Amino acid sequence: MFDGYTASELVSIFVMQGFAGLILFSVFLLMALGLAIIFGQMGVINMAHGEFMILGAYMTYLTSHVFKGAFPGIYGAYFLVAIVVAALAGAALGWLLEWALIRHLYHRPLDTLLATWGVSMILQQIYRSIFGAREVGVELPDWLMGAFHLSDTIELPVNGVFVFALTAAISTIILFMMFRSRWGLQVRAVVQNRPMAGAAGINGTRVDRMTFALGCGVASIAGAAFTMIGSTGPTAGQLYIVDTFLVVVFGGAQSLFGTIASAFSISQSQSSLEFFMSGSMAKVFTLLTVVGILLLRPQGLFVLKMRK
Amino acid sequence: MSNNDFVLSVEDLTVSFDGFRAVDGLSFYVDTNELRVVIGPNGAGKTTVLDLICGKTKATEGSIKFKGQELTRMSEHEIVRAGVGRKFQTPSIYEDLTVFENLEVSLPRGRSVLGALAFRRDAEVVERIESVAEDIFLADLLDERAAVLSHGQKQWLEIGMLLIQSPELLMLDEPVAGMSLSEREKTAELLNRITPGRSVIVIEHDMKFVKHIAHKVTVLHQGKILSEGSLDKVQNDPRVIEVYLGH
Amino acid sequence: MTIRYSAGSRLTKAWKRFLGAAVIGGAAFTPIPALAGPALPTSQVNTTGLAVTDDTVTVGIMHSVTGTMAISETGSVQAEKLAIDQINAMGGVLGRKIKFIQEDGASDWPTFAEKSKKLLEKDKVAAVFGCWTSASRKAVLPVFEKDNGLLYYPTFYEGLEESPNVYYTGQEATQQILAGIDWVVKEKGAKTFYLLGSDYIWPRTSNKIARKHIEKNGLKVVGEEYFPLGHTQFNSVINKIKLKKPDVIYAIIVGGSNVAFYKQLKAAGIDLNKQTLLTISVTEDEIRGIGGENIVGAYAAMKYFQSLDNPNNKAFVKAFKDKWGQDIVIGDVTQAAYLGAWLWKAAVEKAQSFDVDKVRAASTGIELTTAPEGYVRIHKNHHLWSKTRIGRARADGQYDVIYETKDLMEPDPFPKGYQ
Amino acid sequence: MTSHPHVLPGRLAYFTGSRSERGALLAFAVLILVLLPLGLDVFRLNIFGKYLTYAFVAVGLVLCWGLGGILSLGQGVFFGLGGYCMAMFLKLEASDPVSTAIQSTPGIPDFMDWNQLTALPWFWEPFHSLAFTLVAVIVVPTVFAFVLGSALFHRRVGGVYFAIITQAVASILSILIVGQQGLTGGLNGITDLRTLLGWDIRSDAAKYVLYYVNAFLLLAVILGGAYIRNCKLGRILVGIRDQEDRVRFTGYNVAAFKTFIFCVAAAFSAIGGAMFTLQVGFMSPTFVGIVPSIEMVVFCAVGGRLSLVGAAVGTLVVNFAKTTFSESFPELWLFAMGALFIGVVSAFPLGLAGLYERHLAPRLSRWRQGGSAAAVLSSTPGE
Repeated sequence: MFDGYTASELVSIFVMQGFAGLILFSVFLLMALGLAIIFGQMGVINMAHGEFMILGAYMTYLTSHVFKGAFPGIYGAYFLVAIVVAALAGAALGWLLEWALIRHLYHRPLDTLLATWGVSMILQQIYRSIFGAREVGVELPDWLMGAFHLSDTIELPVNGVFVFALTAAISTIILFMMFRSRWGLQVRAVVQNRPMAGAAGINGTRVDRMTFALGCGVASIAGAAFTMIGSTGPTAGQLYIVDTFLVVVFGGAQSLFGTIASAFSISQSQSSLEFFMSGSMAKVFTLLTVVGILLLRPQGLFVLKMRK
Repeated sequence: MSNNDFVLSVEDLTVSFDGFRAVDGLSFYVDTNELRVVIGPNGAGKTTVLDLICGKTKATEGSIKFKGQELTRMSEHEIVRAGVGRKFQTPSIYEDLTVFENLEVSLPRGRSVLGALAFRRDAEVVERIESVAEDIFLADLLDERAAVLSHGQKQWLEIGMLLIQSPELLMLDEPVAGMSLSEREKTAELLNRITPGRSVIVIEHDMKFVKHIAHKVTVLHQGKILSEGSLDKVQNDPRVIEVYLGH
Repeated sequence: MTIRYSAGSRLTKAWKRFLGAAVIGGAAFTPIPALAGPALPTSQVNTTGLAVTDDTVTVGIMHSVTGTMAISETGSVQAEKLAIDQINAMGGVLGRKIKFIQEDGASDWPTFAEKSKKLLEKDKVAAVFGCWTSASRKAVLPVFEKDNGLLYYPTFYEGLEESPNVYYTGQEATQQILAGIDWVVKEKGAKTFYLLGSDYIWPRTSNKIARKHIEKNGLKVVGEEYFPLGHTQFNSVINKIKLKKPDVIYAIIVGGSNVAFYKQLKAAGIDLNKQTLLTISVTEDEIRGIGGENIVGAYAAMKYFQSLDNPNNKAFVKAFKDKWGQDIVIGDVTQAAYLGAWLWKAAVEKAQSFDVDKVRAASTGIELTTAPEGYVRIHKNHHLWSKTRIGRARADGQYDVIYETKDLMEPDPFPKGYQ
Repeated sequence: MTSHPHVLPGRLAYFTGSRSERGALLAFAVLILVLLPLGLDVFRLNIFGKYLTYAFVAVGLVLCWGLGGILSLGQGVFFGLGGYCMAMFLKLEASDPVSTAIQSTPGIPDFMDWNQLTALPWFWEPFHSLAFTLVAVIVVPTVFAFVLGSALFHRRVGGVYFAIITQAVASILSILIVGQQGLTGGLNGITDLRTLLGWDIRSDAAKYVLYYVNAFLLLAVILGGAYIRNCKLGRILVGIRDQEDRVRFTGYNVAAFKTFIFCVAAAFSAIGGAMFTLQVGFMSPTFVGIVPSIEMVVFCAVGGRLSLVGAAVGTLVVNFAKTTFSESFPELWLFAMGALFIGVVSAFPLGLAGLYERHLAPRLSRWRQGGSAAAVLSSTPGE
């Protein structure tokens, strides 16, 4: 398929293709981070994860409207505000959900999975009632449009770079919080040994609620970012769910680094496969490979060998 | 000394978790009719040794021979079928089943899928279960759900679930934890009663209890044997005193 | 319980405001004998036990109101209700007001089959306006054929079907495709094409027809790819497009994927003002989700655009907005759904009966001079003769109609040489 | 203990279980064999027949999830595979050269012709035979479950990991079926099925017959499930659910038992799928996807994950509610469904059957002043 192209054309294609893989990586990672925090630290599978993402997307949509009406002068800045609004909205709803439902189900992970599925149905219908069944278009500020021209033939989309930077920033913050902050220490303590952590004066209930809220907040940030590349509709969250879960499971539940590595490997293989075969088959191949590897390494790619 | 003279010979057993050697070049031997007690401070690797023998953890190096069979290469259920029974630290019984059913599930008949489908509760089964229940002081509670048993009774039930399989090697991880004094005495009596004809390994902290039952004591420290012999001998071993007191 | 309402009895203020428009829309229809004299007796117009009384006739509306397809099907429901309102305001059909029973297919094909059975067997509706996806139509088709029902199906689709019980008010594939490709070849001098689609029957069949037509003209298809429904990552294929540099990107991507595709295309620096892109799957409805700024410059080949400049359409758009809200948009399928009720009414009145067999016999050759798209006529193969137009997407989400075929395109659901 | 109260009269008793189970089963049999056919016209009866096909999946889930603790979010895969096997046979019968004469290649299914296939794909060939089809309906999904199950269970994949992997499998399979439309009918599925060996399955008489076949099969499956639950294997499964290590260190090959019950659940689902195809007249890839698979878990959860009859009743109740509710308040339906789900899972984990056992059954038995025999077989945990 590379016949009749000059070497420089090929180089630029490979650069752009590599970047496409990186964007996909950012997308996967951003989707998975929130889930990985919740699943890894609390053992809870949040089936409403996709709906939290869409919450972020709708918040972005609303923010853009508010700015259009109230502050047209600084409209370009709305996107940054929207990310914050999304994070707060997601975290607030997550906090509420943990309080109302999740905390009653901690010892029954499969039941949490099912109950959050119920939550996702309700959220979908709420979105439909409020925003209508149709997709809403979220207008991007001008500065996120267009592409960086690295050379005559190499162009990198600005919003792709932005997603990548955002993902890098969020991941760094989370890793920092997890491994350098007091909260992270508490979370890790609770994960390791809940009674002991309790004895040491750590309020496990509060830590759980914080963790869940954080995970949901990150999901909503992802949703806000995805308004740049995807659709915003009541059921759009469902599109991400399988990919997200696989990334987390593939990475190994208790390891954020695992999630990063897994997002990287899945995205790179999917993006290169997509280059050589049709989108549908590339997807099937990627999923099959992931499931196949999980059959061989069910604990995920990057779990430390531990004494049970 | 030949391995095959012992029921269980553990030689050069090593397991490491991420470089940490929880069990380090361990060798020991257990005879028939012997009740061995393993003691040692927390983190000495006691439970890990039992895990290794029953196949729950795979050894990094070394060999575990049981009646001449190499256990390190067998899967858990094969090890059990070879005659090794293991009680866990916290009683693991089926709380939703009755005592009778707990024992029935543990009966070595109908262990395959088809066998379990075809299994029938005949007079022989009932008789066997009732006799074991008698042994473990639960004969009157056969129809109770296991969840309602006291902690000590649960421990007994788990021991009974092993006994019903007539294992040749019985491994008990802290069998009297959470038991009252009288229960401890009954348990000691039970252990002494069942040891003949088989080998028993017990992990225990309660030295009074150990005194009642132990034939020979092995002291573990940092994955290695610190001392081995009669209880008196190890209690007077300066290295043992150092480890326990120096803590 | 089923929602039953007779639209005619719900004369809202908004409705009264656009009554005038509706009359303009309806007045141009062939004069209706039933309006002049007393209604024909029910025993005469209904010999097969349909739900027809002396003053009402019941029809069904069957679309997805819930589930993933609700996004697309809402417009059709609105159009069908509007048409029924307007017809009732003009006196109904054969002197009978139309009542409708609405059923939710819930984006689930077995539910469609179940609901269509209910409408035909329990409710005995005289006609059903409904379905959207091919899959839902395929699911209900055996039911309509067995119970001899009447379905007016609004969506442009892949063809390959000609049921005696269905009237296809949207375009079949060749109508949409051939004219569009001829146009880009002529106007843009296109020589190479890159075909894209969501992975199901309509895009695949349509691209097959497109490929045959392209190759017949001695031109070249340089790539053809399909993506699972709901796919949101198009960067790899966009790179391939950059590599192949086709003259035309021919895109039949649907649903949420559409949004992702056009946004990423734009972000990748492909300017649709320079790169020709022709689609047959993006109506004004879809642009609302995509955002006009992301698709500006793209060409679409369909039979209807909201911006069509004719009196019929102006009245239709006004009535539609008055009823359903001023910021609403109207796409190709919505207009086709609107035609259904009118076509049925015309056929019933020509047949002077609600009997399905008689309506069918009367249908061939029925024409609507008042259709928003201009003029349509029912072909004997149950599809519509209609013109195909090329629109160019504007940033405000509307299309500029820049071309229309001189003649009506003949529907050809089983195109010889394209299969 | 002089007498032997624990000896059972015979293995047959495993099929019926305790007195309350027997009562529930009898009541359910009367409901689906007598009351529904008498009370409903053929149209509604056909719809209930459709619901009953989902009950096969729910009953399978009771064994696999309720009893064994294995939550599969991919049961739709097996329902779909069973249904597709049946649909392939019916489609071939509907595609005889005479009725497909207008195609470029007469004698093959219409959707293949649209996709330029000129010959029947090899794996369709054996589906000309009804005998092969009936075997395949069971065997294909079961073998698939066996391969998946033995791989996963042998590697000790359980809990949410298993749930997510089965979900991914469902997603893969539905993309494949939709993508390979020349071979599978794609998104439209395999539609327009008419006759079974020349017998018109769309006629009213056929609908009655198929309904009864379906009902009897369901009762048979429930009885089979009851046997499994009440025999030793059932208790081993409960053991695996609650104390997997204990079972393993009692000498059982846990993976084999899990695989077995997963296969049984798959086979049950497959029968349901095949009956669905026969009664509804088509099969579509939508069943293979994630949402229906999870919905079927809801049916089971609402009815009671530990009760075979409960799960079947739950399926009927939820679907009936869905149909009526979605007709009158389509917008509220998702709220109701979601709330039902959350409520059942968090407040009534044993579902309708649990409510019955806890509140209704004691009163009934007090009223009857008896019921000592029931204790013998009350191996059902938590009731």
